[in-house]
Amino acid sequence: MIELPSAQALPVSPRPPISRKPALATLLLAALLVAFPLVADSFGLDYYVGVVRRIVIFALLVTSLNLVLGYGGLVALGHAGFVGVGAYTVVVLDSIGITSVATAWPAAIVAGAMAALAIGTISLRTRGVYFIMITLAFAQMLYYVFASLRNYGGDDGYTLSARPSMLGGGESLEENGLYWLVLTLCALAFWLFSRITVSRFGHALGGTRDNEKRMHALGYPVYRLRLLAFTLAGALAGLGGAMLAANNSFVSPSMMHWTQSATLIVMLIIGGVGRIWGGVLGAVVWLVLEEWLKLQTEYWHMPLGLLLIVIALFLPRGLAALRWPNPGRTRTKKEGAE
Amino acid sequence: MSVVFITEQLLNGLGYGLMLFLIAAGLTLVFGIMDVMNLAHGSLFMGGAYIAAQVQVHTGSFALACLMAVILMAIIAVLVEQVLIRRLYKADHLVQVLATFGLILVADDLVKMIWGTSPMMANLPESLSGPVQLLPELYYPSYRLLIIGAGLVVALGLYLLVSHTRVGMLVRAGTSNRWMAELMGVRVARVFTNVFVLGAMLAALAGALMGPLVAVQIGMGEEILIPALVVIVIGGIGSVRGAFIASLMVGVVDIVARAFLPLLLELAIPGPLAADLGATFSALSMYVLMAAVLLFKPSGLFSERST
Amino acid sequence: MSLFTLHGLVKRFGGLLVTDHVDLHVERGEIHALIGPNGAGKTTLVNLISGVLDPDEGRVLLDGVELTGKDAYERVACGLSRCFQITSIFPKASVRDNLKMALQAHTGHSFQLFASRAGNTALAQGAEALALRCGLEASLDQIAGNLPHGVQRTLDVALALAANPKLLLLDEPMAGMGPHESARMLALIESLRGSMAILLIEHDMDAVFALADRISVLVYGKVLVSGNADTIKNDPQVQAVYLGDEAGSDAAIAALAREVA
Amino acid sequence: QPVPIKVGLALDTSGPFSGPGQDAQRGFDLAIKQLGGKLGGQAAEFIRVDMAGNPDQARQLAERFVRKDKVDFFSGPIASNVALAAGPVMFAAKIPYLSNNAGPSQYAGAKCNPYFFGTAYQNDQFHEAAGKFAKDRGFKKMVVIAPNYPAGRDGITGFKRTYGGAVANELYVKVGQLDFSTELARLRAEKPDSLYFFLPGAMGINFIKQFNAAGLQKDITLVSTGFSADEDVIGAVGAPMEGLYNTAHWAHDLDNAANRAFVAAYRKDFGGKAPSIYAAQAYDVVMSIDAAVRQVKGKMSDRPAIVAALAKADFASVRGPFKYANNHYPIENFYLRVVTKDATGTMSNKLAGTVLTNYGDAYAAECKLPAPVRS
Amino acid sequence: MIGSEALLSARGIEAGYGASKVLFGVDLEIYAGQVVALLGRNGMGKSTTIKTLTGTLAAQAGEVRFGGEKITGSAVDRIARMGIAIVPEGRHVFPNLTVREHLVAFADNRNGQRDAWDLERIYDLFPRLKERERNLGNQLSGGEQQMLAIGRALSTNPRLLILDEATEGLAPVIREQIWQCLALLKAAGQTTLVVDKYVNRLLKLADRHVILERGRVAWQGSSAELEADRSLWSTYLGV
Ligand SMILES: Nc1ncnc2c1ncn2[C@@H]1O[C@H](COP(=O)(O)OP(=O)(O)OP(=O)(O)O)[C@@H](O)[C@H]1O
Ligand SMILES: Nc1ncnc2c1ncn2[C@@H]1O[C@H](COP(=O)(O)OP(=O)(O)OP(=O)(O)O)[C@@H](O)[C@H]1O
Ligand SMILES: [Mg+2]
Ligand SMILES: [Mg+2]
Repeated sequence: MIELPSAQALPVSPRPPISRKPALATLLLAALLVAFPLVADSFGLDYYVGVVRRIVIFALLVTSLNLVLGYGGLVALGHAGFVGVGAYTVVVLDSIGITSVATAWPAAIVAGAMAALAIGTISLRTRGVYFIMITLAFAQMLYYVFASLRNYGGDDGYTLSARPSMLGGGESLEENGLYWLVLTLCALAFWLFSRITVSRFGHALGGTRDNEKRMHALGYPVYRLRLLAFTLAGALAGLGGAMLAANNSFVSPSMMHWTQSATLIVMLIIGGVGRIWGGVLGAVVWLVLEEWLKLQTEYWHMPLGLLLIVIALFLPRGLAALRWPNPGRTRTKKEGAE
Repeated sequence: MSVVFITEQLLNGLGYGLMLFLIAAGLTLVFGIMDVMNLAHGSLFMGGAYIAAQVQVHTGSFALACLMAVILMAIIAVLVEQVLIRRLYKADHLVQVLATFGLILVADDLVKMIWGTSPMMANLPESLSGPVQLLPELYYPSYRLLIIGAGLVVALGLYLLVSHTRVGMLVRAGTSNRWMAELMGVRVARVFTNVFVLGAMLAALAGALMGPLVAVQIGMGEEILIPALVVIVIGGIGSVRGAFIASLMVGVVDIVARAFLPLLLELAIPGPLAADLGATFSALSMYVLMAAVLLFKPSGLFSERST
Repeated sequence: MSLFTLHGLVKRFGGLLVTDHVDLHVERGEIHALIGPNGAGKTTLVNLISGVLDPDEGRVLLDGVELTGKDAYERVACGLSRCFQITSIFPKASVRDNLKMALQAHTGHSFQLFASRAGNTALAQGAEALALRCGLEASLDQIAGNLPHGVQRTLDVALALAANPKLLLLDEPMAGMGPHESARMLALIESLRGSMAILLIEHDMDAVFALADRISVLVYGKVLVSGNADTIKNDPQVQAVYLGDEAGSDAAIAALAREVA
Repeated sequence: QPVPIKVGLALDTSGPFSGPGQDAQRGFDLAIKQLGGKLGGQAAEFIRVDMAGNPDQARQLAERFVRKDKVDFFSGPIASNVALAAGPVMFAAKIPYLSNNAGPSQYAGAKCNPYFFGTAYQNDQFHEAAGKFAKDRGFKKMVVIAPNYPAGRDGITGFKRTYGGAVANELYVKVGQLDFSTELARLRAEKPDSLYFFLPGAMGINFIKQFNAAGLQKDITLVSTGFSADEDVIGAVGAPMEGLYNTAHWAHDLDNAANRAFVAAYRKDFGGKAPSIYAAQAYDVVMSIDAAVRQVKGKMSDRPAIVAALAKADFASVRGPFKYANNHYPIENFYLRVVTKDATGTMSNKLAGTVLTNYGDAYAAECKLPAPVRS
Repeated sequence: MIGSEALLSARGIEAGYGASKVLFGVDLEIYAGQVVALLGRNGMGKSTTIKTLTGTLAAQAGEVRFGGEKITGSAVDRIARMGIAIVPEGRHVFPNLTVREHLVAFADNRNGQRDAWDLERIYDLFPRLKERERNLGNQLSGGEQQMLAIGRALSTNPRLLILDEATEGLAPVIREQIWQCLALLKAAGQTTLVVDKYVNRLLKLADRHVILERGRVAWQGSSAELEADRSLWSTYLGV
């Protein structure tokens, strides 16, 4: 089984994982984000509304991955698959004239969950690298299947016929409306996620990551716990996918290619695997850097690559570890295989 | 469908399988046995291809090209191991993924700086550029026979090395419990360096040999990385025998999906659609195979590693 | 009728017959020791009972409930609990959180998603009570992995006790303990007598003879004999395959030493 | 002094199309250099960003160009799916998008848009030219092979449209295929007179190499689009390319003033290397913008006027005779090229005749836009 | 046959884990051919001492010499190749090596003996291992793993053999075998440092006994002296 950098799931002392100070910071952050579009327009930064919206969506995606990978210890390399399923749910509905997010997004959540449930049921029989690869396999299958669906554009992709509307028929959401909707839902999802990590379920899940054998012996239904985590993550990924579709009003199979799944994982590791804020941090840092470096040089891969290497060597627990180092957790090594 | 056609197709399956094995061989050492999740293995492959191509353009000698590719990549591998990889042995897989993913990005830009983005010329050696006649009706590209031969040789050599010499044991020991291995007197650090370099050399060789058959260009490494991983996983991580058999399976399944399935479908449905379905399925086949195998054998065909 | 019974249990690893038609029964409140040479199949038997391994043949019955074919976690719910020959705890967490984790499994389900666990006082108190019962109160807030070996073994047992099972499986609880720690473990097990039945595997004969109401000897996957301490002590077969006789071996050593020198 | 005219260039300097992308970039650079960095005599600014051939990112970049940089013209993407992703953003903002390569059918027919200019070509045209050639040559038994994605299937449709007769067999392969042994075996079994292959990028290179290694070139004449036989591909494959027929709307030895100047300058700037189709197309895009700006006297506010000016297309295209149809896709000639050793012994394309003259595309009829008024 | 100069000598060793110090100046001498027993209650620092001798744990102070050569600070594997082999607490068999591989992978003759330990002799000592030849390390019973750990150490024919609770988890008969084997080895001149809880057996085997108490050597002496003075047992050994 692949071991992960130490995580939050079993707090060393009874203190709740989110202590008061960060909570304040969180509120501040939220306020800033809400106010941003209003400020942006007057400063001619309106372009960045779209950028931030995209970052927020990715924060959700990486966070959903964090649930399985960070707290469940399940390295899934097929997460982009569920994102794609969510996005294509929107496409299918769009093609029959349903543009209301009130219908499309819940549908995407359900679709993502269903896909995750089905794939998880099979994949969770395997462990470690085998799990990585079987999840990859299913994601790739989804990729090729969607790429061959001619009436949804195949790998040319599909441009949504209309901007999403709040309710069926109602006038369509303009930039900021979509921004606030996305922001609200992501914040909600993130809040639920942070609750999960400290819930009975969250603790049990952390247990299955830290010592599966013992969890069986203690009487935990390990397989079902993992399946639930996997399904929840799939649901959130589905929602994220739907949001991306709305954000780009364009969907193509390329968004479910395995490299996308890998990128999500990379974001999470940068941010901090198994830490509440890991997903958010990772998404922000990665996307901002990418956006910025591209403008600086044609050779923007190199600095990015070097950065990853540096992080791997000197910050293997991710950026979150800087702010929230949790005491007593010695890093797990692959040694003493007993 | 004539007998010749079928034999040729099966031969093709074999050839493709061994092609994959050639690429997977180095990975079996580094990932399968040393347990280092080295995504940058594809970059080593690419490096080998580029160097070989470069040397061949200048000297015109294919043999020399292969030799240089292997030697130069070995040197590069030593550096990479000393600077980066050796710091990752103890780290968990995720950190290895992060670092080697970074390595890919760096490698791609380096190649772009040196050789530019347009693909590189890597010609077949004159002597092997044509086909040879195997059966009265059956011509087969002689170069592919070389690939098949190389695949078989590498497979055999690797098998002997891993299962019939101490090296294999020492590496496995060092991997599963480095401290204990050192307590037994094993120079783990040195062994690992050597094995990593050997893996890199195999990757470079694969690159040099594949160059004349495929486009030598940036990203060629990432493309073959996944099939290589699939082969290793189906075979059972750490098992050379497994990887070998798996690569043949993948090859044959792929051929069946591409060559025979469309022909069968054509009997039922219109040509274009049949071809179309065939292509889609051939894209899926490898993954379907892997999923199926793991469904019934959750740790591959011949897993020799206890994870 | 007995609390716990095995009927013709069989397990093969490839060609190797590790558990060979084992019939065994444990009475309520009884401490039943299972001894036997290394590789006789004791741990395997524990794994078969606890559901880690599936038997090729035979049945497992606890308090009239058929356990055969049930998943490991379902068996715990039926009142079966075990500890491990190689200590298996949550090394990165504090003892308190270890115990909480164990207790949570038996107080309500674990699919409660959004309510924080921190507020759950019942769990906190339960953990401290359990610690007190096992003499772990001193190290409640230490990281389990850094504790001395003996304490970790105790924690392993404590985790198993959290289920307060009808039958407790102990696989070499004294392993790696010195006289001092062994004595404490012995006392702990003694304190459990009556409150639950125990199937005890141990190579420390002093402990076995001190604790066991009944002893079964397992050899090459077969139950050789069952009986109380004295029957076992004096059984020539058992002496031959398992106990050996110390005096004899001393003579042997002396002899060997002479011929080498 | 007036604000400079802004042109957004979403380039493929990395990713799957980095090869063509680089050539296109050179074409842009050369034209910009020749115009002294100005457009129609006005100060101009060219904003280059790598879009790595990824549709999702293309979308993001399009947004950036429109909302942040407020560009006046857009160009750059190589691949159709990227063009399809970026297009709508431009159309919504009424910013002219001059495609330097992709010519998707989606924008050619009923869904045509005044702000889209398929300056390079309409995808089908290349294949239709090849089909015409195959017909003229009288290849009886024809096999076609293409990747299993929309552009691939459209390509085959286009080929068949002009080839007329039925093709003996259609082979579809998975995108990014590494090994073609199976298809080659089928070809050997089929024994066609000629094979038309449309395999962009690496696939094409893999295919030609393996096709020759299998020794099929003796019995089967290869026909292809200009892309699979362009200078960079020749550079990568070398000798095995000799004698490969391919059709394109341009050739580096095409004899017209603009082209002679372009090719000479290109060779000079880029180490004697012959320009590729991608370079030529990019060059034309900049030149056509230059012409349009000159006509409207740099008045960027009047978008319809600019569109009209662009539609006139009175600039000297390196392709020779060039004008737009009502759907803003070109009406141009298609030439036959054959790969041969030139005087210096290096492999290169050689002009071998004209296949189609003043040829439009099959979708223009469905487009409701008025035909451009030409001065 | 005790050599004049100690094969291994440790002077004033101090060591610990991070902040917590465990050894406060341990002195230890082992002469060639001797069997030395290291005694003490749980957690007194026996294993820690051994970890320091084998180079696993860096000594914070003091020096260790082996065969006259200073080995404090040299790498674990180098010290091992000089001829120190250990049966560590908790066996540490390799889960992914077969029994046979355990016994051939590290095989060596580091003390240059005539009748060195080879596969056959080890199989003779533990027939059980021969039966399980093809099992992987993690497919062995606890006791079998223990036997394997001992066999593995013997396969290097060390100049100094260190056993940390080597009879752990073994059935009484097998335990007896081990004692016999150790006696045999001693007779054959094998230098040995042994930690074990069965003090009675050690009395018969060891030449010298060293008792650790809170990371210091509290007492050392011969078996006779130890047997005589029961107070030592109650104060230091908790029996
Ligand atoms: N996965 C496996 N594959 C093959 N053989 C196995 C496997 N697991 C255990 N065995 C064998 O089964 C036998 C019984 O093992 P088990 O662990 O039950 O013995 P045990 O009675 O617990 O011995 P000990 O007292 O030493 O722990 C051993 O000989 C062991 O080699
Ligand atoms: N890895 C470690 N990290 C921190 N403390 C440790 C570690 N290992 C041992 N200790 C502590 O060091 C002290 C000495 O441990 P050591 O294992 O040397 O004792 P010992 O004499 O071998 O006891 P035992 O008979 O249990 O093996 C103990 O208090 C133990 O808790
Ligand atoms: Mg056991
Ligand atoms: Mg110890």
